[in-house]
Amino acid sequence: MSYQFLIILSFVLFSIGMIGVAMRRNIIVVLISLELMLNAVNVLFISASKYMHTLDGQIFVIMVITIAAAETAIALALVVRIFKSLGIVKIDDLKKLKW
Amino acid sequence: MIDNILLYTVSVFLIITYAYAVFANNPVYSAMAMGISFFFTALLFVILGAPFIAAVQIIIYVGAMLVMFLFIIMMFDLNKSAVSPVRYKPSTIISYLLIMLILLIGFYMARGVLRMPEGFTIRGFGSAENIGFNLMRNYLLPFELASFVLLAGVFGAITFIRKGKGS
Amino acid sequence: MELNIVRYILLFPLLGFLINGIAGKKMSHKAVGLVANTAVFLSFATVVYLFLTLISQPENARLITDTVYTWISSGSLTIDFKLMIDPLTSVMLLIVTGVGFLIHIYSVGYMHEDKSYARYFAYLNLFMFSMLLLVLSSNIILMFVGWEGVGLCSYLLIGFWYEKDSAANAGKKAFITNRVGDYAFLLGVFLLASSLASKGVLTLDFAMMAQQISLVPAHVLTIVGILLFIGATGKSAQLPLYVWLPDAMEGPTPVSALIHAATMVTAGVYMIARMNFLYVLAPTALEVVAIVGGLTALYAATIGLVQNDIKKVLAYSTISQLGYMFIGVGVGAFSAGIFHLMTHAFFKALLFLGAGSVIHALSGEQDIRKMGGLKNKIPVTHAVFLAAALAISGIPGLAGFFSKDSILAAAYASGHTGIWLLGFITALLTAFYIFRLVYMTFYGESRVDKHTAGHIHESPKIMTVPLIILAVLSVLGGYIGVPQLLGNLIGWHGSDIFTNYLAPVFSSATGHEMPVSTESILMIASIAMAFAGVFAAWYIYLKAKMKPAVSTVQTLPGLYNLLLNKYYVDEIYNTVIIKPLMWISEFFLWRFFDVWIVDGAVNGSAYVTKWASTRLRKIQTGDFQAYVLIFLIGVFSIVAYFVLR
Amino acid sequence: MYGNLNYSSVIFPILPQLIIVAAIFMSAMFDAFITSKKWLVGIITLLGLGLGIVSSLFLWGGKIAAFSNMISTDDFSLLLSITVMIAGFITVLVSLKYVDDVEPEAGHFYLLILSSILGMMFLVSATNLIVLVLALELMSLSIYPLAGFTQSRQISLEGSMKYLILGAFATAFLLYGIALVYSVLGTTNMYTIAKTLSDRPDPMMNIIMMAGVALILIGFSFKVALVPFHAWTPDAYQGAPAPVTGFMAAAVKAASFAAIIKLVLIVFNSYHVPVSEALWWLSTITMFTGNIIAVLQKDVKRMLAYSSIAHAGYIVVGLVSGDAYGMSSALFYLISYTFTITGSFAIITYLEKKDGTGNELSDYSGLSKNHPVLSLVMSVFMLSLAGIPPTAGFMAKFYVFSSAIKNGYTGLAIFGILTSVISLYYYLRIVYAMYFEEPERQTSTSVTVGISVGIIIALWGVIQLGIMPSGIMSLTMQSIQSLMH
Amino acid sequence: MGFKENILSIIIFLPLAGVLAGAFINKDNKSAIKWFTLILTVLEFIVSLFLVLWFDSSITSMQFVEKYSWIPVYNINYHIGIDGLSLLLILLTTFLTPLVLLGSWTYIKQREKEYFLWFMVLEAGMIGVFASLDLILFYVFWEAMLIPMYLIIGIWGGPRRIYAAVKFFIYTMFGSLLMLVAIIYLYFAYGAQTGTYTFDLLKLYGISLPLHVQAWLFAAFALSFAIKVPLFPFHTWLPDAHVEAPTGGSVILAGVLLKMGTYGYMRLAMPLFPVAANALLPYIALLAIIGIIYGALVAMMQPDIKKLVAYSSVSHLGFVILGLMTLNIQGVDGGVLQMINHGLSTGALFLLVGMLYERRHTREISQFGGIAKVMPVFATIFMIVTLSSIGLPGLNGFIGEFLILIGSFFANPLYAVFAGTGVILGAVYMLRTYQKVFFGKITNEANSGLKDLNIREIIVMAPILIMIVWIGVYPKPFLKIIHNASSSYIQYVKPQPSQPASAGNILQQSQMPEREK
Repeated sequence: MSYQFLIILSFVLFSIGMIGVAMRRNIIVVLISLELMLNAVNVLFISASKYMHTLDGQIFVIMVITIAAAETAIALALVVRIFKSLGIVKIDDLKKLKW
Repeated sequence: MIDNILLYTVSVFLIITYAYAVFANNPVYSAMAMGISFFFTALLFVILGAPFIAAVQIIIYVGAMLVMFLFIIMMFDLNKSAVSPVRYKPSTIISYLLIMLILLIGFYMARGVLRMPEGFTIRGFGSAENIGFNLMRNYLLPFELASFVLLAGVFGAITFIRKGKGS
Repeated sequence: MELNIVRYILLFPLLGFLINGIAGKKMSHKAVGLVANTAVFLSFATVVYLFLTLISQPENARLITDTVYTWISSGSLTIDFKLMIDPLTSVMLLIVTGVGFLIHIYSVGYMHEDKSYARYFAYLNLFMFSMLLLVLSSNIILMFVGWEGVGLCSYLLIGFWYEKDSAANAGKKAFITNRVGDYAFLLGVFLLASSLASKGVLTLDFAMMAQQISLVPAHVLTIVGILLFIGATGKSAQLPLYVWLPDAMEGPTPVSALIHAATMVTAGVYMIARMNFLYVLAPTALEVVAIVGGLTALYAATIGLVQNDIKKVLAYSTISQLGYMFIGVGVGAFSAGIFHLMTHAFFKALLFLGAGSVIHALSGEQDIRKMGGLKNKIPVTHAVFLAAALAISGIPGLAGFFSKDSILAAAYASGHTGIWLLGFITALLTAFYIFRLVYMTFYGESRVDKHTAGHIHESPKIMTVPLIILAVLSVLGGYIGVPQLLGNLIGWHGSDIFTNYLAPVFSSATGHEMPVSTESILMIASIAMAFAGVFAAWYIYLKAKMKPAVSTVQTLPGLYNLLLNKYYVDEIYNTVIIKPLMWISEFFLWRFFDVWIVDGAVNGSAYVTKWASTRLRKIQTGDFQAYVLIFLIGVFSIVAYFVLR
Repeated sequence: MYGNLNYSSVIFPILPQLIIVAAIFMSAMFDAFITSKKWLVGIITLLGLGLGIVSSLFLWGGKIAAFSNMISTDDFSLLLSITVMIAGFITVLVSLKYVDDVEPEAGHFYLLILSSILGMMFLVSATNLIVLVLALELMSLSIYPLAGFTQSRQISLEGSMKYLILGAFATAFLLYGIALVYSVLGTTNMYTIAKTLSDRPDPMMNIIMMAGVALILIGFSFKVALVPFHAWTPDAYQGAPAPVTGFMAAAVKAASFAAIIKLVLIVFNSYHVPVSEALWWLSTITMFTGNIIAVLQKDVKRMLAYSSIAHAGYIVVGLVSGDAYGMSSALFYLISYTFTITGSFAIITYLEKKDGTGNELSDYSGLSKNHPVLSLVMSVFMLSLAGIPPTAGFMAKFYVFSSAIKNGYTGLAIFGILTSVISLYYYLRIVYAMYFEEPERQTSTSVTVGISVGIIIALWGVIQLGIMPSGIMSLTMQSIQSLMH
Repeated sequence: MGFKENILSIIIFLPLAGVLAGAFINKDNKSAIKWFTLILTVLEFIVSLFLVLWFDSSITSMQFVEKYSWIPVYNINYHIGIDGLSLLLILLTTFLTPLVLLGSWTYIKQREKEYFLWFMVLEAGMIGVFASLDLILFYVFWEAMLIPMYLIIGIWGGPRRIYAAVKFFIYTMFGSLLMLVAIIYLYFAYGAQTGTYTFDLLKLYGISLPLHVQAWLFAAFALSFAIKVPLFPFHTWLPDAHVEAPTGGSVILAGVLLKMGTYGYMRLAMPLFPVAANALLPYIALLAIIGIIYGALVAMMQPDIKKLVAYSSVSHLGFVILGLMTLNIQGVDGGVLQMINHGLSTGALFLLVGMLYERRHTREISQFGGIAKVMPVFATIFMIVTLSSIGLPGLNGFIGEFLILIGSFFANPLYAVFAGTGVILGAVYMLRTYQKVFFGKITNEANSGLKDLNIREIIVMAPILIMIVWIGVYPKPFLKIIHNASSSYIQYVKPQPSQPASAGNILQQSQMPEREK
């Protein structure tokens, strides 16, 4: 197995997540895509730590997971709030603020 | 050898699940796909010699987040409301193209990587003990900070969930 | 010799001006008149005193100076407020203060029912002040102060009855026309100053300049001379800047007498006489002066032939007489010029005042076609007017004869035959138009309309006395300058007192001699001319009841109208200069250039900014995907920049 | 085995942070027990912040690395901690009444403020990328809810949502960048990274490395809202409650810029050529876009959002020049901007109505009739933003542009000057709305103590920095020095 | 710290202190505010007279110098001091301000308190500009002073006041910001050259830079000042500002603010970059001459009196700049003196126009006619001021114009030839206006009832008239004060006599010795 492959892999994954964020309308799916992006980052960290023989990567992954968790918590809460008070689930329906 | 085969298969599945998660029409499916992709990621971690992280991955992501997502989706059955998942309008097209470009650059980058160190696993490198030990010593501060991040998350969630006088 | 009392000549009129100007409204007419006249009289007295002290000096030391203070001092340029009296000055002083005083007295009567009486006398005193400053000043800039000061006063006095638009316009015209002249004058001064400065001496003082003038190259002097003379044409109403003087008759008649006949308009002549040291070194410039003078003399005389407004006739006659003076100085006979200046001051002032008296008698009528037969109704006026008329038309024995003759003689002697011819013809015309005036005004049957005819009355003493005095002067004034030729007849050597008196001032000027025979022939010729003119006038306007005149008009109306409309010069100036200038200023410079270019550039940039803003803010569509797109563009470009550089 | 931690060496360096932590717990408890009158919680917060400021002053002058080089407490970190704490202080003062009006029983507002400040303080003192990221997230995750705090308003939620998702997106990029860097160098300690990079004979132009640097730069450019990563700013600023907007504009910017300064000056010093070139472009685009779009804004908060974008551009001008001088100028700019913007938003808070309206320019017309003093102060802030002497804004611009000119970026300076002429227009727009136009509405309510105290502090800062900037200038210089060795 | 040592600072900060004190006066107690400000400004004027008392016109260096460290990081100092030029301009400021306040006594109907206080702020700012010898200090005052003017135009101005105010502010700011860049550049250039970094004007005079650099820096300064002056193509803000501003505003604007531009040329732009200055000098002179003629011609056709006076300012300021460009003692003296003259006569004109406006509430020339009948005193004063502004000998205008013209003739005869026409045109437009307004019969009924000037207005005008006559009759003391300033200016700017000797040069050397003494 080669380092390059892993990097490319993580990159592909990251890009797929990116596409999701760029193109999905459903807020939930956008959030999912964000999670996927972070996960891609994790992949890179782990493989790097394997090849660099330093533990920072793995620790970093823990932190990233934590962050992801917290983020998702807030995001989902906000989604709920928006759905309840505005009935909006498509992100591009939020167009009150412009120019 | 086994490792390699395993790695490649895992990565293939990973990509597939990712793609499905992103492009599935129904949010529920996307969520499920995400969960599966997390499983594969965990597997990958194990291969890459980070068993503890793999465990954490399963516990937190699948155990917490996936459930959370599904819960939300089910609760407000958002899946109904997602009519046309992808919008084909100029901006989207352009972003497609852009992303493709970025991908190209990515491969270019990867090709450009020179003199890569050979990977090998030290025993117990990614073991719970080792990591735990380090968390308590060198990484004490990040560890504590992480707790505060979660705290902030809690505050944030409260902010939005509680009955504001607006609703 | 340094005498501090010289400044009092200026001080008294100034005080008079201030008193009447500030407190005049509160004071009674009597008081006002008293203040003004005393002021002028006091300065007249001072002048006389100084004149006596001056002539008590030996010939070559006849100079009184009085340095009051340093006025401007910038770098090496220092201009003192310094007054000086030399023979030339003293003559001018006597004329100005003397005639001025008489006219002041006359005005007391003439203006007595005018409501802004105080203002009138304030202005008059201010004029005296400025004129005296002009004459007394020992450097050209101080002279310029007086020069502009009299211009201001003439502006104020012409527009004295400012409620008449014509008056206001005339005043403005006078001031602006003079400004044009002054512009050239100043340029001349600058050129002189800088060319002296480049020789290392920066001075504008007459005496100093007279010493250093030889340093300056001749061609420069010529230009300077011409520029200064243009200034003179403005002030002394010569071609082409004479246009303001006829209109100036809008002012009260005494003003016309004082300013536009006796004193101010002669400033140009005085200036050239004062600068003689320069002009003798610039013969070309003198040439120009003489030619312009000659042309003006003839030109104005021709117009004078047909005018019907009594004051207009006199105005044109003034212009033409000034032309004579310029001929005089132009041919280098400065003293002759000044001599004519003096005599002219007497008889022209007299003519104007007389005209004033006539107008006064006819309660404001100025058109000579509505006069006639006034001889017996206002005898005194008639008498003095006649005297003046004889004097101006150069009848032997009267002032005008001597001065005019000496000018013509000098012109011929200096070889300017053409100019002599101009003057010669003008003499005829002068005699003609002035007697046309006399006959149409005083003789023949009355054409006065009835209701004015009722109360025609002789002017009061206060007006007639000055007239008489002036009459005496214009009759006898000439005898201080009897040509040597005539002096020899009675064996009176140095008969030409005037010239000898002025000789030290004009030392640089070179007189021309000519055989006695020629001179006497010329003299007889001009006498003949004068009589011819008088006779022609008598025949046409009295004997033949102007039938010939009428028939001439009918035969060549074009010429008549041309003359009547003063060769349409005003109209030409108007259409060629004034109108286009206004049009350009308003429609090109202001409404187009200023609004669209200068202002447009600034406002335009503001509009561009706003436009850019409206366009650019459109990228902020509230759409989330668009934001992501922008973000990704940024990511792509920066990563690409880093990676591919 | 875990016993031999030297506590003093643990507690001392993070004393201010610890005080804030304590404050968080205290106010959390108060919040739990007090049902109404939440402003009492605010008082606790103020106390905590005050103590924090004092303690950081007490720590001034040293340079202590702690937690196995996870953070280092030096003048740089302390100066910025004080700055953000002052910003927080003013914000809390301003929102005392506001919160009770708009969202009663919402005491955790103060908790969020505090936790975000905690995040910022760690952000400015972090010497390890892990800490950096965590602190950044702590800050952001507390700001997102604040931005959407007034849930009664749709725009508030919307702004918050956009901010959150884009923020997370940016974070992903940042993390990926860090991961790339890590994957090449194998360490996350800043100084180690700097050392390894500078030890290379050739400044290593490895493509992955470059991409990593670029992505990290992008991650932070998003936080400080440089064009084209600014898209969230107007929406979030307009949607957020007024005090929070001020806080975002002041503190978040300051902290994130501190991080950028650290990265540019220390970590990626070997890359300063490409970095400063990139920053050159970013700053020009940012100054231009921000000012141009702001010209036509009618909503004051949105206008100031764009203006804050533009100001980010001006600060970057300081970074472009890349030397200590430029960095300290950027710092000075940050400090002066903090005072100015918090002050302005204090006034905006006062004028904002409960339903979130009252931010239109028309609401400001004729203000000087009813509130002469208030409008005078507002004009002072506006002039300071426009950079007119004798205000802090002028000195800041002067400092920044002089640094640019010193390093030969005269063109950039001239461009900045020209854009600031444009900016003059819309700042004056507010001034003449207040002075030249006739009042449309009567704001009879009197200014509360909290707001007035906040305004006074801000005003003091603006005038002080405008007239006697020398002290702060030397402080910034000193702190940059302390960062460099 | 003593009165004499710190007199300049006292003069600068006295009004500000007054503002602080005045801020506590109740804004409804109008008379108290008016009297307070009036007395304070008069006091200010009296204090400034001490400057004249203690001013030593025999020494070339700056006087009343005060220097305290201000921003040591940059070596920026609170460094103030004056020479003859500054002295006269400061006096002009302190002289006009009380008159303006008295002049606006009853004209300001709303928000009196702010108005009168802002004027004192303005005064302080202007004096600061004229006194400061440190570039940054100068710049700070230079811009700080814009704000009060902006407000004065914007709050108490006419119908299009906002447009005018914004235009005034932004346009001026545009120029001065470029100047700021130049200042900073200069700072570093000097530092790189000599090793000492300083904004000290007197030190910076010594700097020698390559021509192209000088040209750019000079351009920046020149542009900024050209906008302020305003020089020909940059005058667009002036008519708007003048027309819209309240009377007091216009007076100060014309009287003092415009002088800051000319002052800038004389104190900063020219001496700092002599080489570039000499290279570009003919073009500036050209602009000045165009301005003279253009301003006069455009003024001639204006229907609005204020606008007319505004354009006439363009013309007059052209004279001033031309004088400064002659680089010989006469021209420069004239230029400086003309600054004062213009301040007096145009200031007076604006005051008078204001008085007329207060009575008729219109400035359309066509609305008037025959005023002289009902308002004789007013007409007289107006006439005197008019004459002074068209440069009639015996009044102040002449001295300045004469010196400028003769100086420019020495420098280059063509200058004088073209500029001289301005003298004619000046007479044309002023007299036309005067005639239309005052002469003729009263056609418009509204004019028949006009009241003549009341005692307050006469008191306002009297000092100005006295000055007008004084300078006209006995300008020597003023020229004496100016002399050293202008000669040292020439020394800085003039290329040392290597190039062919012109008349100017000789004047220069011929009066060198008297500068030594």
